[in-house]
Amino acid sequence: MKRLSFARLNEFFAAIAASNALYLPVDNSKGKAEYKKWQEGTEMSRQLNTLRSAKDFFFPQTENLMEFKMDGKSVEVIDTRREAEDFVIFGVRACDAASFKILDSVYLVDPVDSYYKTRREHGVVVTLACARPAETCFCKVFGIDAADPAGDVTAWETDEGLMLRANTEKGEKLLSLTAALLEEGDERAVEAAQEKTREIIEKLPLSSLSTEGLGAGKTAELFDRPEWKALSEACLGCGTCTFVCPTCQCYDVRDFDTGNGIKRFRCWDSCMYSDFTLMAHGNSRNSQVERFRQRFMHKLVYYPDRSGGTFGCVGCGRCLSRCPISMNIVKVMKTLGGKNK
Amino acid sequence: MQDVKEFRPKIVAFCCNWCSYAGADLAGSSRLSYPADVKIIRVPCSCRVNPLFILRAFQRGADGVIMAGCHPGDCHYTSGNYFARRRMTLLFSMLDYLGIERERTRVEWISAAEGAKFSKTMNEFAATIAALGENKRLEDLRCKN
Amino acid sequence: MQELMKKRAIELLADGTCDRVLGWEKGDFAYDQTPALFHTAEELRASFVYNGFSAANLSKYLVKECRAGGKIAVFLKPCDTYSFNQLLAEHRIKREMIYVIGVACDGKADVEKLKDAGIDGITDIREEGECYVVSTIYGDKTVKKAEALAERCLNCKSRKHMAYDELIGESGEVVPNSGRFDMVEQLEAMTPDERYEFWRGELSRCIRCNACRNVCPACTCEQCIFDNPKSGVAQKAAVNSFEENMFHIIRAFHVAGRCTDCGECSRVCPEHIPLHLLNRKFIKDVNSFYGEYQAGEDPAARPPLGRYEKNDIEPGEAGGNRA
Amino acid sequence: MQRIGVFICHCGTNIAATVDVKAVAEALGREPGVVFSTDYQYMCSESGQTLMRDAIREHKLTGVVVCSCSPRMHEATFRKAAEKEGLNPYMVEIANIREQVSWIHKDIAEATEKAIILGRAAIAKVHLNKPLTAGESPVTKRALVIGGGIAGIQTALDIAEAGFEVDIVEKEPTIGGKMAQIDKTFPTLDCAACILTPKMVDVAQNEKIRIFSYSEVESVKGFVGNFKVAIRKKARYVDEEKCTGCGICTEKCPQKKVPNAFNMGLDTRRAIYIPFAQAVPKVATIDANYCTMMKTGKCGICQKFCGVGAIDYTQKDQIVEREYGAIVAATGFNPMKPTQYDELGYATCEDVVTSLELERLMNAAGPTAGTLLRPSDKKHPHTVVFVQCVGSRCDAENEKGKPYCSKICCMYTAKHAMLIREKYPDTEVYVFYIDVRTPGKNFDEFYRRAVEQYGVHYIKGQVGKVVEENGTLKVQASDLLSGEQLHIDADLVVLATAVEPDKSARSIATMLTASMDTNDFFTEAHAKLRPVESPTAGIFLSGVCQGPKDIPETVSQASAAAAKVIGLLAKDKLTCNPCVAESDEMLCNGCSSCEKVCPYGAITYADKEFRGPNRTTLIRRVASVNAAVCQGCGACTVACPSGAMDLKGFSNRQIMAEVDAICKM
Repeated sequence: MKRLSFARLNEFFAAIAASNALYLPVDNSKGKAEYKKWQEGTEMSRQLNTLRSAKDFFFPQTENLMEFKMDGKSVEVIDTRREAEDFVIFGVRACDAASFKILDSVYLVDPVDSYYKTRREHGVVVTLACARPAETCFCKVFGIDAADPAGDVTAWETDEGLMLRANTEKGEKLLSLTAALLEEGDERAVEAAQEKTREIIEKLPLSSLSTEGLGAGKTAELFDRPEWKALSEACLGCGTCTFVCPTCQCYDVRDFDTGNGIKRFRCWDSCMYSDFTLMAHGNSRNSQVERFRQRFMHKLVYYPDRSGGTFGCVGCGRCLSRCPISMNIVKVMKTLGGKNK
Repeated sequence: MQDVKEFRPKIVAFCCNWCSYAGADLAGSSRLSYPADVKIIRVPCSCRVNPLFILRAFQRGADGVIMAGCHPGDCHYTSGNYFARRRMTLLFSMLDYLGIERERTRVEWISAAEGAKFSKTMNEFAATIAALGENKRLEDLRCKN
Repeated sequence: MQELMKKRAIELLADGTCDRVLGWEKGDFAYDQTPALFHTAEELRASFVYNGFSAANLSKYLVKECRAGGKIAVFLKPCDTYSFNQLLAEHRIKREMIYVIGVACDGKADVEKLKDAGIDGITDIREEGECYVVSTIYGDKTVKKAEALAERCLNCKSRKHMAYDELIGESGEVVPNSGRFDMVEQLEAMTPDERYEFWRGELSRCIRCNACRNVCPACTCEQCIFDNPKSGVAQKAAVNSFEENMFHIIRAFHVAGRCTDCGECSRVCPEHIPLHLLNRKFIKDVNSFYGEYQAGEDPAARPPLGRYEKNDIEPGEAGGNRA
Repeated sequence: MQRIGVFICHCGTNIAATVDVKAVAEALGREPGVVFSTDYQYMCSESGQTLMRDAIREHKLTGVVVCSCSPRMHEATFRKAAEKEGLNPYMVEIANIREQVSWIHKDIAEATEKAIILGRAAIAKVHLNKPLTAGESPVTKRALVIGGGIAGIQTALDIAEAGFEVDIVEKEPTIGGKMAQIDKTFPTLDCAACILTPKMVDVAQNEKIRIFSYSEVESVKGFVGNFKVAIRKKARYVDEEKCTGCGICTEKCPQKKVPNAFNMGLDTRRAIYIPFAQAVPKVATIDANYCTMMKTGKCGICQKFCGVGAIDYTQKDQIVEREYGAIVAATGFNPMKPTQYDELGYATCEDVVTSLELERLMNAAGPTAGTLLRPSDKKHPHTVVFVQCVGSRCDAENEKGKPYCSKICCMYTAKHAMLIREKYPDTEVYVFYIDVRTPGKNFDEFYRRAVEQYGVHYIKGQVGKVVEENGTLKVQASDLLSGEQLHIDADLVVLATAVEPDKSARSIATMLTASMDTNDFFTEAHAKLRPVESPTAGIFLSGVCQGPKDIPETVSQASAAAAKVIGLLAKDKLTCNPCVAESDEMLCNGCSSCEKVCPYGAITYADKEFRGPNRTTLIRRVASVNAAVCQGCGACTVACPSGAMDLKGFSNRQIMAEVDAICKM
């Protein structure tokens, strides 16, 4: 356990930024936190969490895959990948840190997604334990401890300063870069901070949410439940929930014809969109109720089916505060889950 | 040392078939020149010009877009240019509001008899765009390499 | 108010005026209400809600509901009735299938304002006179309603219902000087460079979630051109600044003269982009170029882009650098 | 993928001198989809067309791009050639590399580059072209002539002669127009009435011709072959069917103080009147502005005296809807009122008159029964001064007058001068002119007779001032040849005022969607080759509404217009423009945005059943376009937010493909 006095936080960031691109949550013009590249003078946001999740670092909304150049009647294929930069993300919360595991389980298994893998390899995640979780938080429901997040390095804001613990080799390496600024820290300060956080979590209205009746093996029971219709009735079919979600991982591959050639890129897709999984024969999910069901079944049943019971949701609460019509996974769980009735 | 290439603007001119395109023909047969940077697209009427086409042109690398139609009152289809005028008025005002240079877009009414006006307008417009320089604010970098 | 509405809805279901009621359903924290269809008195009693957080404009749902048949009762706030009229004018909904209950509105609250003021851990919100009493896990907090008022309600254009079959609460008046164009004017007063910077700053945050479009009562296209690969302009993501501009310019243009300024686009934008400032620019321009026009005021009125005057302003005379 | 053939025309040296045609052919030959690319000296020639046809056959072309002159010139030629080879004509596109390239650019490299880019744009468009089939629309075998002057009369008679129905709409109570007011005609000096009124009678008696007198065109809808016109029959308060034209009412009417418009206000008539003895139709009309009965409800004398009960004070304007295949504008002219020329004294001196007023003063049916008496004291004038070009041939900056020559004034002034000298040899006649213009058969001879035989004083010069002093008009003028200032004491001054199109022409042009020039004369489709057609299909031009003309010219143009109309009406069906709007019902919202901008009412809506998701059906309101009515302007395509409405031949995709090709690096 290392300790960094808050007074030296800036030096700490500077030391990291010297050899890495350092990203951390910063308040934007609307007072909402978003990840920005650190530079001298950048102030870290005091918000609980960023508006968009940290998945963007490994799985950006759009990325170029390759290009085709056309000259008259000939076509040339160009690999557009460039050497990736080393980067550090500071201030990732437990929920987003947990989401990386879910993304890894999709993109790092065979066939490995090389674009994702490269980014993962070059990225170091420094998590920050939550001090004051919000009413929309329900990570506890999925066994995530907001007071003890994963990541290459875990940090706690304590009365004695910022406490840092390296969890991986990458994490050790990062802390060694800043060794000059760090002192040995006292575990007890961390425990005290964790104690406080956990007390708050106990009081949060959604901490008691139950997953009973949901999870692996429940497809048959849940798929045809009549409640889907009422739940999805108000859904606008926008992609907000999926785009702010740290675990949504679907993408679409598109070609952009520049007139001189094709740029093939991928971009996030949303199962809420009417053209999601559109195939030559048409669409397999024609109505919003089907698309809506797909999203929540995926998070609550299909993913657990394939991952030994782990849910595809990390309880970050972003969809709760961002959905234009306030329909969300919690309402779905409460309606369909056994114990929440 | 890299040689500095002279900036040659790309200009798209949407011309209605009945008046302005004929005006361009008259400019041609009268040998009234205007810069080769101006390329004409023939449309039946100015009311055929969709704001999408104008943005598309900017996206694809145009530095200026001009729409030319029959004089108000002289539309071959009675009212097409009146509707076009409202559409373009609003669109151009919006582009301006977004901080996109006002001078990059223009509407002119040029009749079939106004070859000289066609040539003059295109010369002026090309000069304006050349002075403004490259379109940066509505560019799509993907189309530029 | 809520109880009156509930009672009336139950009556309307019972007397066969409608077979379902479109209203708001309560959520977990008082502020997270979901538009919902209520088919029975039990459903209404259990979860119907109407208060300062019943923000959603329900009119757009009527497009879908009219296709489903039957008879629908709907609660519409004054600004929602403008959208309703506009949908009627464009034949997107059928008047005879809808029973409109106009409900009074004195402005809706935006929970983000409470949160920005540092109130967190919200478990419930109650209205007490001119205040909201916010229960949090850290204890109760009292906030003046005015301080929590949503951005769009600060410049409310009208408290008057443009259409209804019956009213609950009173219908107010059109607000003469709503100040809703103040920000547009401020932007117009900037230099083009400043305006460009402003809009880049805003639009660059767009994640193309389509919430603005999908919530918009004027955006009811069977298929949006941006979703239609055959249109040649389909976009799935805001890949770069051009596409951000393109999407929002064209969307604003497509609703120009049709947008009732209900403000839903800005309300739902997860990135808090002030999209209403695009629509208001068109509204302001239409007013100043072609005479006052309020979409949704009169379903029989001819829209500004569907008519013309011989001496209309020339494109070259509009816009320009005002700074 | 299309198989496209590209043909670069040299146009002799018109193109080839400035554009490296070989380089263009070579560059375009490398474009995707292009399977054949060549250049040729004259693509429009028979052998050029054969070259294209051979290539279509040999290379199995599905699309053709011709880089040549303006499509307005030869698009039809190349499309026809392609059609002969079995290729849909709408698979042919033209890149205009003559008017837009070779004729305006000097630098060969620059011109060649631009020609290649325009060629690429055309190729990009052809890739998206679809074969189009033109529909047909029937032709209503009836023509409308707007205006019943000599132009309208002649056109109507000729059309009727060919066996087609014709309606004449005349805004005055009688046909006849300006010619009916003229006394004698130059250069033959026969009496206008003697040659006009038999034609008016012919019109009245022709079964194929229907006259709507005292009527105006209210609205015009439709398109060539299928116009729907609403005609407003203004209330004349006299039943046309019953009135026999006996004239008793016009004698008994107690209201005698109405300025007589037919006599240019030089005398008065009654409130109920027949403009002149030979009026057609010979039916009385009540001038509601003066009729005592209409104004006060007290009188009713005409009704009392009318033997057939034709008087109807309650008559209302009536709208008659008629269908036509062709419309002829024959709206004529008016002499300008020279009130704005203070120096010429028209507004202040009674004895300063216009030429048309002089016609009435010399006419046997006029206010003075044919004896030339001046208006002020009804005395015979002994010195008459004619002023030419009043309001004609003015500088562009001169807002008082017209820039054009009114063409007829020189001749009618010679006529007036000659007639006065012949009838009243004791009268001195002066003519002040800028130039004397006499091109026309027997015109110059006529003018010389006035000078040489009749001793008219022609003075090249301008009249500076006319003032009245004790019954004499003091005329101050300059003789440009001698450089002297002249002072003439005249008894009568006659102003040859400019001819200007009738005021009603502007609104009629708008209704007809026919274009006008800045002087409000109708524009012809081609100044030389199509002088009697308007650029709008189905609209023809007859008489002075197209430009100043004398009577023989008007009559020949009237007959020419009739010939064009007959050519149109002789067809049973017209081929429609296949480039019309089309609505994709799957995308249509039924919102009516398109309908509101359609000038032709071509869009209608219907509720249709569609397949919804998961075996459901739903009913949606969708637009459909009447292809025969649509003229292909494309206004609807932009009004449509969903992109459901598109224009064949100029589709969104096609235009954007052109944009892309032009803007490409």
